[in-house]
Amino acid sequence: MHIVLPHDASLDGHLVDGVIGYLTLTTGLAFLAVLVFLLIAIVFHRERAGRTRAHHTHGNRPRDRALTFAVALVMFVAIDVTLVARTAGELSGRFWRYPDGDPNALRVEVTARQWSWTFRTAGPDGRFGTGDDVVTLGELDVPVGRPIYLKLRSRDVVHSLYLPSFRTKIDAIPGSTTRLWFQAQEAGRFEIGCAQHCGVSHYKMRGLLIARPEGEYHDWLARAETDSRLRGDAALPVAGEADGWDWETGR
Amino acid sequence: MTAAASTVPRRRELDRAVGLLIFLGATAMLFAALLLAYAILRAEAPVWPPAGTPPFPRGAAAANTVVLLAATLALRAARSTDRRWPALAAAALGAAFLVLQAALWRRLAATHLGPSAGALGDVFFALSAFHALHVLAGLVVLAATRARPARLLTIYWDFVLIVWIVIYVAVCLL
Amino acid sequence: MKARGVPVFLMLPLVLATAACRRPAGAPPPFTGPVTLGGRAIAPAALEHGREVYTHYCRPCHGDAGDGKGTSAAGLQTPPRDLRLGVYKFAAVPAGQLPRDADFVRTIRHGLHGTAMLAWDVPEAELDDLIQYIKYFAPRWRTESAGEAIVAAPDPWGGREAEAVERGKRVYHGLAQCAVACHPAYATKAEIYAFSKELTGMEVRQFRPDLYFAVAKDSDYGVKILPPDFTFNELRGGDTPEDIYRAIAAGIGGTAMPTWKNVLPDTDLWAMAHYVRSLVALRDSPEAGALEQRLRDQPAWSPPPPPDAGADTDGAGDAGP
Amino acid sequence: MTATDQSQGGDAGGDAGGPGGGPGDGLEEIPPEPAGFLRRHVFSTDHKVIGRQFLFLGLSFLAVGGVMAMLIRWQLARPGVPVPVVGGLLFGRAGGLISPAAYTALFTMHGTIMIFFAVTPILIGGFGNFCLPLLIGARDMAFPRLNLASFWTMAAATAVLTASFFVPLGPPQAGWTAYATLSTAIGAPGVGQTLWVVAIYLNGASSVMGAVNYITTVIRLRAPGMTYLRMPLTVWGFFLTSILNALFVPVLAAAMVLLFFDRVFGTQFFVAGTTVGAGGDPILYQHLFWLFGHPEVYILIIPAWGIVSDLLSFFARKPAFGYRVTVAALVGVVILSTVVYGHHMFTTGMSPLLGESFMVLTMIISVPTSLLFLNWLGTLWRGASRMTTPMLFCLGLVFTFGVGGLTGLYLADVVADMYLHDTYFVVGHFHLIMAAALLLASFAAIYFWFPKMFGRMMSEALGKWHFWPTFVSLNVVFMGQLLIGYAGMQRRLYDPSVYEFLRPLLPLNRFISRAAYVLGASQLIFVVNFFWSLFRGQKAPKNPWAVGTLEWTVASPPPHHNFDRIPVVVRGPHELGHPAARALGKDWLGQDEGPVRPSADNATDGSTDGSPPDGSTEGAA
Repeated sequence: MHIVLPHDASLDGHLVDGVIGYLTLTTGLAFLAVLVFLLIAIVFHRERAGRTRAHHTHGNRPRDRALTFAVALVMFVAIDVTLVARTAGELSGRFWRYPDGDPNALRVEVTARQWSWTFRTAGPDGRFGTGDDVVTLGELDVPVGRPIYLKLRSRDVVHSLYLPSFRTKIDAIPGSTTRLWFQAQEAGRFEIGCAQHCGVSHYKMRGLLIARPEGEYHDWLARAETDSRLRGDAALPVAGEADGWDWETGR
Repeated sequence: MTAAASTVPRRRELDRAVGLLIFLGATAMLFAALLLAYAILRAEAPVWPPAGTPPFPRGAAAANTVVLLAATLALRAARSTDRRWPALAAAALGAAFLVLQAALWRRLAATHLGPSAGALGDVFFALSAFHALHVLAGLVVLAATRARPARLLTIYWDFVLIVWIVIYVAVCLL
Repeated sequence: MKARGVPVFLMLPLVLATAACRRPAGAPPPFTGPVTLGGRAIAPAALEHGREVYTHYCRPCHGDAGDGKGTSAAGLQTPPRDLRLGVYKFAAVPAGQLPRDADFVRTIRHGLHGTAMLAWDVPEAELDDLIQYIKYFAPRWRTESAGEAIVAAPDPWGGREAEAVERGKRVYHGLAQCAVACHPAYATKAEIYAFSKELTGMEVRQFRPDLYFAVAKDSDYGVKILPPDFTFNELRGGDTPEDIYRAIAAGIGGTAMPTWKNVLPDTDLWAMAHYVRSLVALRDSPEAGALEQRLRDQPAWSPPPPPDAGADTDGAGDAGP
Repeated sequence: MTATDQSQGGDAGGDAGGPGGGPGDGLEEIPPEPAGFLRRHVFSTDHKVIGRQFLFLGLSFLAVGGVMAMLIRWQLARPGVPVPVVGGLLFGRAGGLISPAAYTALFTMHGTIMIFFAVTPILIGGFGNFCLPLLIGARDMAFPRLNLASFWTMAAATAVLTASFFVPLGPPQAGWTAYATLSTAIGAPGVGQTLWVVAIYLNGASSVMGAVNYITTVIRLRAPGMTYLRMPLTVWGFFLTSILNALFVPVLAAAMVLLFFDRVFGTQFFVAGTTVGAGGDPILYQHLFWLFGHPEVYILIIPAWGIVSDLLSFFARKPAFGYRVTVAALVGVVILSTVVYGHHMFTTGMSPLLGESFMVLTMIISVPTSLLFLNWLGTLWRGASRMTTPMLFCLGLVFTFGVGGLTGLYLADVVADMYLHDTYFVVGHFHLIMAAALLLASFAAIYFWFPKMFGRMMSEALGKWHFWPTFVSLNVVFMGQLLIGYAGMQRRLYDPSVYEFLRPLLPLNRFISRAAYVLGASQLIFVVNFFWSLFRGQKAPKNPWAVGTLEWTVASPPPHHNFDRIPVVVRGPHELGHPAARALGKDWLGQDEGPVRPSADNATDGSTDGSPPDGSTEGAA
């Protein structure tokens, strides 16, 4: 059997893996302690010849209470508090620090619908809504080593863009815009899934993320831009209707 | 025996008062959640009422409020008298409230304020229709007691009135 | 306290009554009697079942009314088919005729590549009802029947694929003239001139300026349709040699792609299929870039002097002046 | 109100109150037993009959939901292969295989049925009804007719839900959470989803009626001397759960009302996207749903905690360790449970401040739960545990709840949740807590109270044969789901092999499915045991488990009016292994057992619960 995390191709995925590993270790140890305690209690403190009577205590003495609270508190500090501290740092430093002002970031408008993804990048001129926008269906092409900044909307129901190899996901919600950023650290083809139940063919809503080295990405972009222009993709309505996707302010 | 006979109904009355309070608490949570939904929708809307919404007929809704208030007062009066007519008046006023609400919905639907026409119409229709069901329930109980209202019914009726006033103020006035 | 249960029970019939009486706008009315579709009488129960299956799998894009304007359709890069037209792109019948049920099955089960028409797992047992319901949207099916199937002749090039590709390249550019106004060319101008002269005796003296790109063409669907660039786009109808043969032989319904069966001999159709397949294999590979580069960097070509110069120069295309 | 009508004819029962005085004194008439089959067994207002009705209803739906789980597992093990044996019957139109549409409906109905129509009726409806009056020394619920209405409202809800299987377009398919806009006309045009909304509303109405009744009963009808801190923890469980029910089920009802209006009247509260003119908000639905939905987790688990806390004490022959801390922990969980729901929505793009607040609050809830857990361990420590069937199930719960609770931390953490959210890890986690723990608690409760409910003992041997395969396969299934989720598999996939990175998981999925079949098959042992014991079981004595709570002071099954005399309670519920009882030749003291001389052993313990027999006469009024 093959139970491993999917291949990590991202800049920050190891942080997620780190948290998961840390949790597995700490909760595993805590549970092991509980298990040992439980087994001793079950095996040795059971009714049998020579042990017919339990120790009578209500566990209400200050000593009992202090012990219970102390153990609970130690567990809380050892696991929860350290975890929150670690997580809060990673969130504000990495995952929730969106590359709003980063000119180097590749911006992508994602439209989710039953049951496919549409990705629109600004094309060579870097501006959306112009004739060179590149629109792809079910395939997100990104350069390696640059922040990828997605904004998502949905046409119909709630979807969730899931990037297992990048350890992240974000819902696409009709009527509002959500966002996500990540960075590919290696070239390759990675799967995009839908994680939120979105109807009968939810499982079919698979996409492909193709990460290419910067040069190859450039060639691809030029080719795709031609294709999109010949096809007239710029005229396609996007999910946000008339108001456009606000890339200037936060959301 | 006489002492017992007088305390048992009193205890039952208390049981029921406790039960009613819990029930009203639950119902209050329901209306609070509905109003919360309204508050969130309103907070998210760029302008309120949404652009293109015709003005809300506050006067007609206010008139309905007065009718419901009158029904409540009549019911209170019925508690302090042996006569039947205040309770019957309360029932008639409550029924009138429902009829007037129905008329209001018709009028709103005709002026693009009905359900599915826009957010304001949606909110008013959902809240008032669900509230009307509670008025209807009060009327049914009043009918079931043959117009001899118990004290608890007046508490319920007060509650229904308060809910309506909150809805009226929150949706129609603010 | 029982009174508190009363509103609930009062609401119930009301609720059920109102719930049941909403029907999606534009959907066909309930079926009461059998309907003849494509010369076959379809029972109303089958059509009602087809409606259910359709609603589960097809409705988001094709819509309740079958008009291709479902909730999710807007902005799709290949717009969903308007099923009311009764025009279908991919079928093994001459383009423009009505498809056979097997064609519907193929499209539903395998999808149309590169579009939002995925390969749906509609159970085999439910497919027929679904297909009949889809036909119901188009009035054509009530008077016409499906066209004659185009049966693929056996591939004459078995074991000689390289030869087939070479022949296909010539047919594509020289005989079928695919790149004249629609598809991109994948050969130099000199090559095309030579192929054309060799196979038809005609001299191609002028090329469109964007010879190496496809040209969007009008279609019966109200949108312009861009013929695929085989080294870049996915082929909607599938990219096995058989799929490509079918698309060439039958044509693409409602578009500028004509039926080639009986226009060219099967050997040539198969050769083109192999050639296109070889181009598809280049997709996302360095060779595609190399080919593009070679075409971009080809020496400037001008047509050879008028025919009086010499009649038998069938040598390589780059034997320019 | 109507209980009075019944009680008017009763005799005053001159000596019913006993010596303690208080509200029960001389005033609780014994209501006459109704005559006629319908009045006695179908439309009875007797809490014991209603409890049994809820139990049977819940167990039937547990079976239905279980079969659905087996079908889901079949599809995951053998995608697209016709279901053997029952396939033709259930999925005839699709040629005996589970179509994507059927699969979607299956997991939707599995979740709906298990949560709203199996676990809720079994634990809260069944044991809540049966136990509450008996455990606090009351003759019936405060509002017997409301109780009747509660059951039949639930029955109506099940009828509406069942009806949804037979309407055009089939049963609802929006998942048990019915997220808008998938549950609005955009994603679910069929009547089935509307019926689902109605069924959930009715189910909620039933729960609120029950909650009103339970809370009033606990507040008003406790026997003389039954102070709040002498109530069995089971009663605390039902009491606190009822408070949560009364407060938060209405929030779900509000969501259902709005969803109903969206579906039927064309309003757009939750509708947005392309079709929207004004602004609806699908996230609003999620807020309302989880504002209810997270307390709902505790609504379901708190009675189980209460029952297990009591049962561990009973079978360890030892007072519940830290009774007051346990009660405080339960109350703490109840309070905290109302402010943590946002952790279900970390991936909806909520603001960072909100996200981190919900994360911290969620983490804080682990303090009371670990106190509760530690108290269980404290109860077992230095006990003299009797490994009866109910005890085995309780210990099983302690284990699975430990795993389930700890895996909750992964999902409470925003960073880990970004990867794990909506994967099978979530499924494994909540199945360990909601399915495994609740199932084990329900079985413990059934084995424990079966003698009192039906007057016959269940077979201990069969019970143990039931426990071991259940416990082992349960853990294999749900921990397997954790692993599958860790490897990245999303929830609710009809055919995971669509994704390349999930294809290597097929063998593990097959293995889990096999364990699930074992789990399903081992429930047949329970069915056999249940029905065999119902008719052929050994007659149960009054107090087969030798414990001191009030239900064991009356006959098995109890008479219609429960108590001939309303008992007077003099001590807490867990006086087991009591030194003072030694003189009486046993190791336990009943809650109403007359004055026992406080012994020196007891005093050294510093115990405050073994208060003097006539110390408290706190009235319920």
